[in-house]
Amino acid sequence: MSTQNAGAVPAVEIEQMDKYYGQFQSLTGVSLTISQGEKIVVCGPSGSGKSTMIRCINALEQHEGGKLMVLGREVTKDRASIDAARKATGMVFQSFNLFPHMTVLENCMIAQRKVKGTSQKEARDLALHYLERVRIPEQADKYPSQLSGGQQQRVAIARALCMKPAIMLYDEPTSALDPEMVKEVLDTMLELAKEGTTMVCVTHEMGFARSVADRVVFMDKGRVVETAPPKEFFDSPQSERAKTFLAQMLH
Amino acid sequence: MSTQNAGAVPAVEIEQMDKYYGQFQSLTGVSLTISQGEKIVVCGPSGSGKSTMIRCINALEQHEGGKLMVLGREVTKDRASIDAARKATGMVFQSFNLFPHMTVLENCMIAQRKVKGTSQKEARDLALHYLERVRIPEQADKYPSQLSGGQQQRVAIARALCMKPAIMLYDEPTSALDPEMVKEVLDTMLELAKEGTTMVCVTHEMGFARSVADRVVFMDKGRVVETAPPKEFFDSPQSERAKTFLAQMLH
Amino acid sequence: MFQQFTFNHVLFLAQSTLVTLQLVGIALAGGAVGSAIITAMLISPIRPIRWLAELFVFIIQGTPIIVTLFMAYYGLPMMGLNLDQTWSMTFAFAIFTSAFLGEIWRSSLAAVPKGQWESAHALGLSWRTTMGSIIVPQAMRIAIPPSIGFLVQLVKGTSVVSIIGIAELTRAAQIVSNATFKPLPVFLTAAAFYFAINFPLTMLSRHLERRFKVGGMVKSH
Amino acid sequence: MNGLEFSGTLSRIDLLIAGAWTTVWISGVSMVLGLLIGLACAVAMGVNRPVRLIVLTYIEIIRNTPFLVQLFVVYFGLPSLGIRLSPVTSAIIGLSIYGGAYLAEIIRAGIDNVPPGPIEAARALGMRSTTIFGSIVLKPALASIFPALSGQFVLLLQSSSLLSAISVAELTGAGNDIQSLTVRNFEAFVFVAGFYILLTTGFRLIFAGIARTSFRFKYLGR
Amino acid sequence: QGEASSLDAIIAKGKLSVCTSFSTPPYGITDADLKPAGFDIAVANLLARDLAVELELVDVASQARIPSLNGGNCDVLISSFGVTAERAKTVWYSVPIYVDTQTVIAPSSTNFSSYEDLVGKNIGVTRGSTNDTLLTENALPGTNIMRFEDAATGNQALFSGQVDGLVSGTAAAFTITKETDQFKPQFPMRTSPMGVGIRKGETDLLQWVNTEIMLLWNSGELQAAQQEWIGTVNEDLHNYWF
Ligand SMILES: Nc1ncnc2c1ncn2[C@@H]1O[C@H](COP(=O)(O)OP(=O)(O)OP(=O)(O)O)[C@@H](O)[C@H]1O
Ligand SMILES: Nc1ncnc2c1ncn2[C@@H]1O[C@H](COP(=O)(O)OP(=O)(O)OP(=O)(O)O)[C@@H](O)[C@H]1O
Ligand SMILES: [Mg+2]
Ligand SMILES: [Mg+2]
Repeated sequence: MSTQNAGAVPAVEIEQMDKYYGQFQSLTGVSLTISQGEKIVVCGPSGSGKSTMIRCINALEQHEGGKLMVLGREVTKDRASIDAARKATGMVFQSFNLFPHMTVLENCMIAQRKVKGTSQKEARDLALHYLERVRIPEQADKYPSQLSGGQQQRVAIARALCMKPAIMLYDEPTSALDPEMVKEVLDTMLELAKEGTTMVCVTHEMGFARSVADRVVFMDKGRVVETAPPKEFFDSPQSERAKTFLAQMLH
Repeated sequence: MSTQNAGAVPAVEIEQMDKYYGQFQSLTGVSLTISQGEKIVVCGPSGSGKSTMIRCINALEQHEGGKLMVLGREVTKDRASIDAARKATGMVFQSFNLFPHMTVLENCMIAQRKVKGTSQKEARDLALHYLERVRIPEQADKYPSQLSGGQQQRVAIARALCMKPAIMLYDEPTSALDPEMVKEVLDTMLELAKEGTTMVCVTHEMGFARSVADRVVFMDKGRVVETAPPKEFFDSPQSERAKTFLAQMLH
Repeated sequence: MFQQFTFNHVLFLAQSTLVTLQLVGIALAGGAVGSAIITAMLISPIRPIRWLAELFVFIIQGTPIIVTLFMAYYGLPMMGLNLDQTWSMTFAFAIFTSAFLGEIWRSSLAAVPKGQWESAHALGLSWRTTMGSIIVPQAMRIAIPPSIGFLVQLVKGTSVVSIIGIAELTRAAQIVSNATFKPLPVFLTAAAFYFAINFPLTMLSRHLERRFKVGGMVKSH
Repeated sequence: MNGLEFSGTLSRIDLLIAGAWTTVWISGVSMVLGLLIGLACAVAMGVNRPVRLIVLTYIEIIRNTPFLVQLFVVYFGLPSLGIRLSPVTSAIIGLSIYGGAYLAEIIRAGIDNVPPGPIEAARALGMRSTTIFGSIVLKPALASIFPALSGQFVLLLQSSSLLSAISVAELTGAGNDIQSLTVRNFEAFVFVAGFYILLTTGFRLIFAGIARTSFRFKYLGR
Repeated sequence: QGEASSLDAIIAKGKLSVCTSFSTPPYGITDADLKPAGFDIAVANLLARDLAVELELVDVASQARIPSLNGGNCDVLISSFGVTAERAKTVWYSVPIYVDTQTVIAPSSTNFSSYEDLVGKNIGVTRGSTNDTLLTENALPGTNIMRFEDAATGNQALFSGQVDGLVSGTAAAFTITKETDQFKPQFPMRTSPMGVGIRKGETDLLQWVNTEIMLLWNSGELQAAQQEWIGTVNEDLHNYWF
């Protein structure tokens, strides 16, 4: 079922993936292989397909052409393959998407309980463990609306971590935050990144990309235009599009 | 009625101004004098009172203590003084606030017609003139919802300009825009700034502040903490609060 | 036994449908004036006036229409107003309409974003211009779907006057049912007539609601 | 009939209280049943087109015809099909079916209004659609429509005033009894109106209380 | 209730306005052509004829009768209007035009011979009618009194089997029993005179109506109307006159 390379299976393998929204082609022939433990930062102009790609990896969207493999298992329309992809990945959204009617703790427990059938106590312990990891154990009994944006995003990260995914996907996790909160979330992510989980992060925080990423993937108009280590990408981008994009990013 | 200095009257003179929302004191002893033609950038953390100050200048809010003079005339609860302040100032909001049921042209004409009693033709000509100045004359007959955010904000600027205010007030005019639209609005403002109208702009676009502002006003907790030319402010902020704020802004 | 439920009876029901429509028309005419006044009172800057209107809305919305009806019916003559049956009904419905539409219109005005007021003020527009050129035109679009929705309620609401014997549709159905002793077909026919009036209104209101919600208010030009 | 004369009505206040109680319990039971019908319909609307069409037909027929006529159909019409129900049973069935149609629409709107974000997050966490509906969608949906629900309940309470037409001794019927006993019509109905306003206000308060305890998350904003 | 004679006013405007009911057989119903008909309407016609004015009929429900009259919606009330002491405080009555015998009408298969037989049964009445008062006062505990808004609704309840019996005048019972043998009157409960309702203080109108009733009796037209619509004639009607 999987085209396994010698040694470790790649975390994600994308081959010539296409994705349409109705008539509109949102991804065109995207290919990208992400090794386990690798940290990828995805950037590119608005509408270039960054979110679409990351959502395909999580099987929130179904791709139409090409091939997508997560941890060596192909993601198809098949329910089991979708479940497997979701189990392997944790997703953190730009707008947090916490469950508003549950406390922070319940947010972190619900999927463990309902998907994995973990016992109440175990789920609770694990949730508290990860809340500590994102440094907000004291907020456990609050509701999301009582937290700052930065805190909410950290809960979202903890919630994803509780499912112990092999791959963490972040879709612009800091862009909905006020400047002062961005830092606390980036710090959290940086710390997690050090530990070796695979990470794919859509972000325009160039400082973060420089200090964390193994590779930067630059997308435009549904294609991967450039893939390079951050230093190379920022200092000498190859494509014209990346050059103008970077020029604008830094005003 | 006005404490006129020798030479030109200051555009705005604020002395020990206080403002309360119910129990909450939103401005405390704010003093600031803005000369005619000066460009001021106001920055500071969220909730520091930036919007409140600018709204007081426009008489959208009434201050409770101290003194506020616009073009040498004191702004009080008196209807006439409020009208005078509004006539002297043009306001551009973060969220555009265009009139959705009117075309771009009508948006720019309504106040001229109803407040100044300008003739249809003259109002139209002036509106088109300013729409050209913000480089969207071709959008004149569209409705706001048919425009991009950046275009909408430029219409809002043109609408304010049509009243030929002596002072333009901007409240985070780019923060509701996506990155690529920010640039077009900032460029427009920059061009206008060159012409000598007085400008007070709340913004966190530090590049803009550096290249345009005569002075940067830094606020915190309802007070003006620091006022300095941009170079001085960015390179060697005096107050601790400004230092940490800037550190965070630039990660 | 008894009379058959004939086409004649159906015609009679159709005629009574006209009476129902007449009731609705008159109630609406009276109610429109009343609602305008109540709306104005509800947004008045003078508190006692606002309170008065709020109290009115509170009482009328808190009381079943049939009770309002009885109160008008029994109470008006006591106040020396000798209206005939139809007019006292109209009066009750005008009151009912004023309270509901007044509240719908008030909330439509309130639904216009605050930013619209602010930018109008910032441009120096007077209260009247702001209201007339900026707020009301936007509020009207918001108000149309719920107003039509209310109209449906009103059409149905008129059925309660059958209880005091005005020969509108429901009363007519009772009369026919009593002459023929065939309640089921008679009431189903009456229901069909109501449905024929209301269904197009409901569809229209839904259509408008969807259009104003999804398309934003402006694209519809 | 000059001057107001409340003593006759006052001395029969127990009739009004009994009527009010009937109004309250019948409305209460019907509201619960109506909620179940509404919920079932709201869910059914999402199933497929034919089911959706059936549910919409039910909703439109009920919403576009007067409750009184529906009530007559149930009470006087059904016996000709061999189904004979007591006034109270007819009342509860009629009210539930009537309320259910409105509640279906409201609940559907509530479900549709749940922001897609949390649902996506739940999917990303691997939850199945039934779990998502039960654990993620339902509560916020109910919370967001709670004002509409409480408004609908008040309307249901008011619609119950027509039940006296089929001899249910509810509040309006009690008012009618009193007015025919005392021949002081206006006075009797001043009291009836007062009772309704009391009931309405009381229910609104109770609903607000339920909302505050069950949907605490909604009231904790920063 | 002005000083001016209401009788003169009626004659002056050339129209007699009568509150009645179109859904209370046999007093007021609609015929096959949907025209108002019935005993009350026949009497109304006679009054208008002898006043030489046009007749206007206003359909009012049972419980709305007194308010309609006192509210000025009509000049007189002819609507199976039973005489009670309570009502007589608010309106004036003419001399009776018919004396009904109240009874329980029930399916022919049943046999009610006293109030005791009604215990445990659903018995319908028109809310606020004299039937209502009668049953409320005499029913034994355990009788389930069901009050409907008007005769129409009550009849429907009887016909759809929603009640076991309906308190009604023999007159009303006659309308039903002449059409079908499914129902029959059970035991007589009380006699109940019915009059024409007139607003208090309108002496001249009352006087005229009383006189007219006497004349109609004398000419036999009242009896004819009774015979036509109610199927019996009240031979002893004048015993109730005052
Ligand atoms: N549900 C959808 N239906 C139709 N088109 C869509 C949908 N989602 C995304 N698109 C389109 O697909 C393209 C790629 O969208 P995507 O959200 O992946 O871009 P992005 O790179 O994440 O942009 P951004 O930086 O603005 O988030 C865009 O042109 C967008 O308009
Ligand atoms: N209408 C209001 N009622 C009560 N408090 C208010 C109101 N408007 C503003 N405030 C409070 O006044 C303080 C200053 O608000 P202001 O909007 O001026 O801040 P700001 O500096 O513009 O912040 P931001 O950068 O978030 O726009 C804040 O604490 C705010 O909560
Ligand atoms: Mg995106
Ligand atoms: Mg602000």
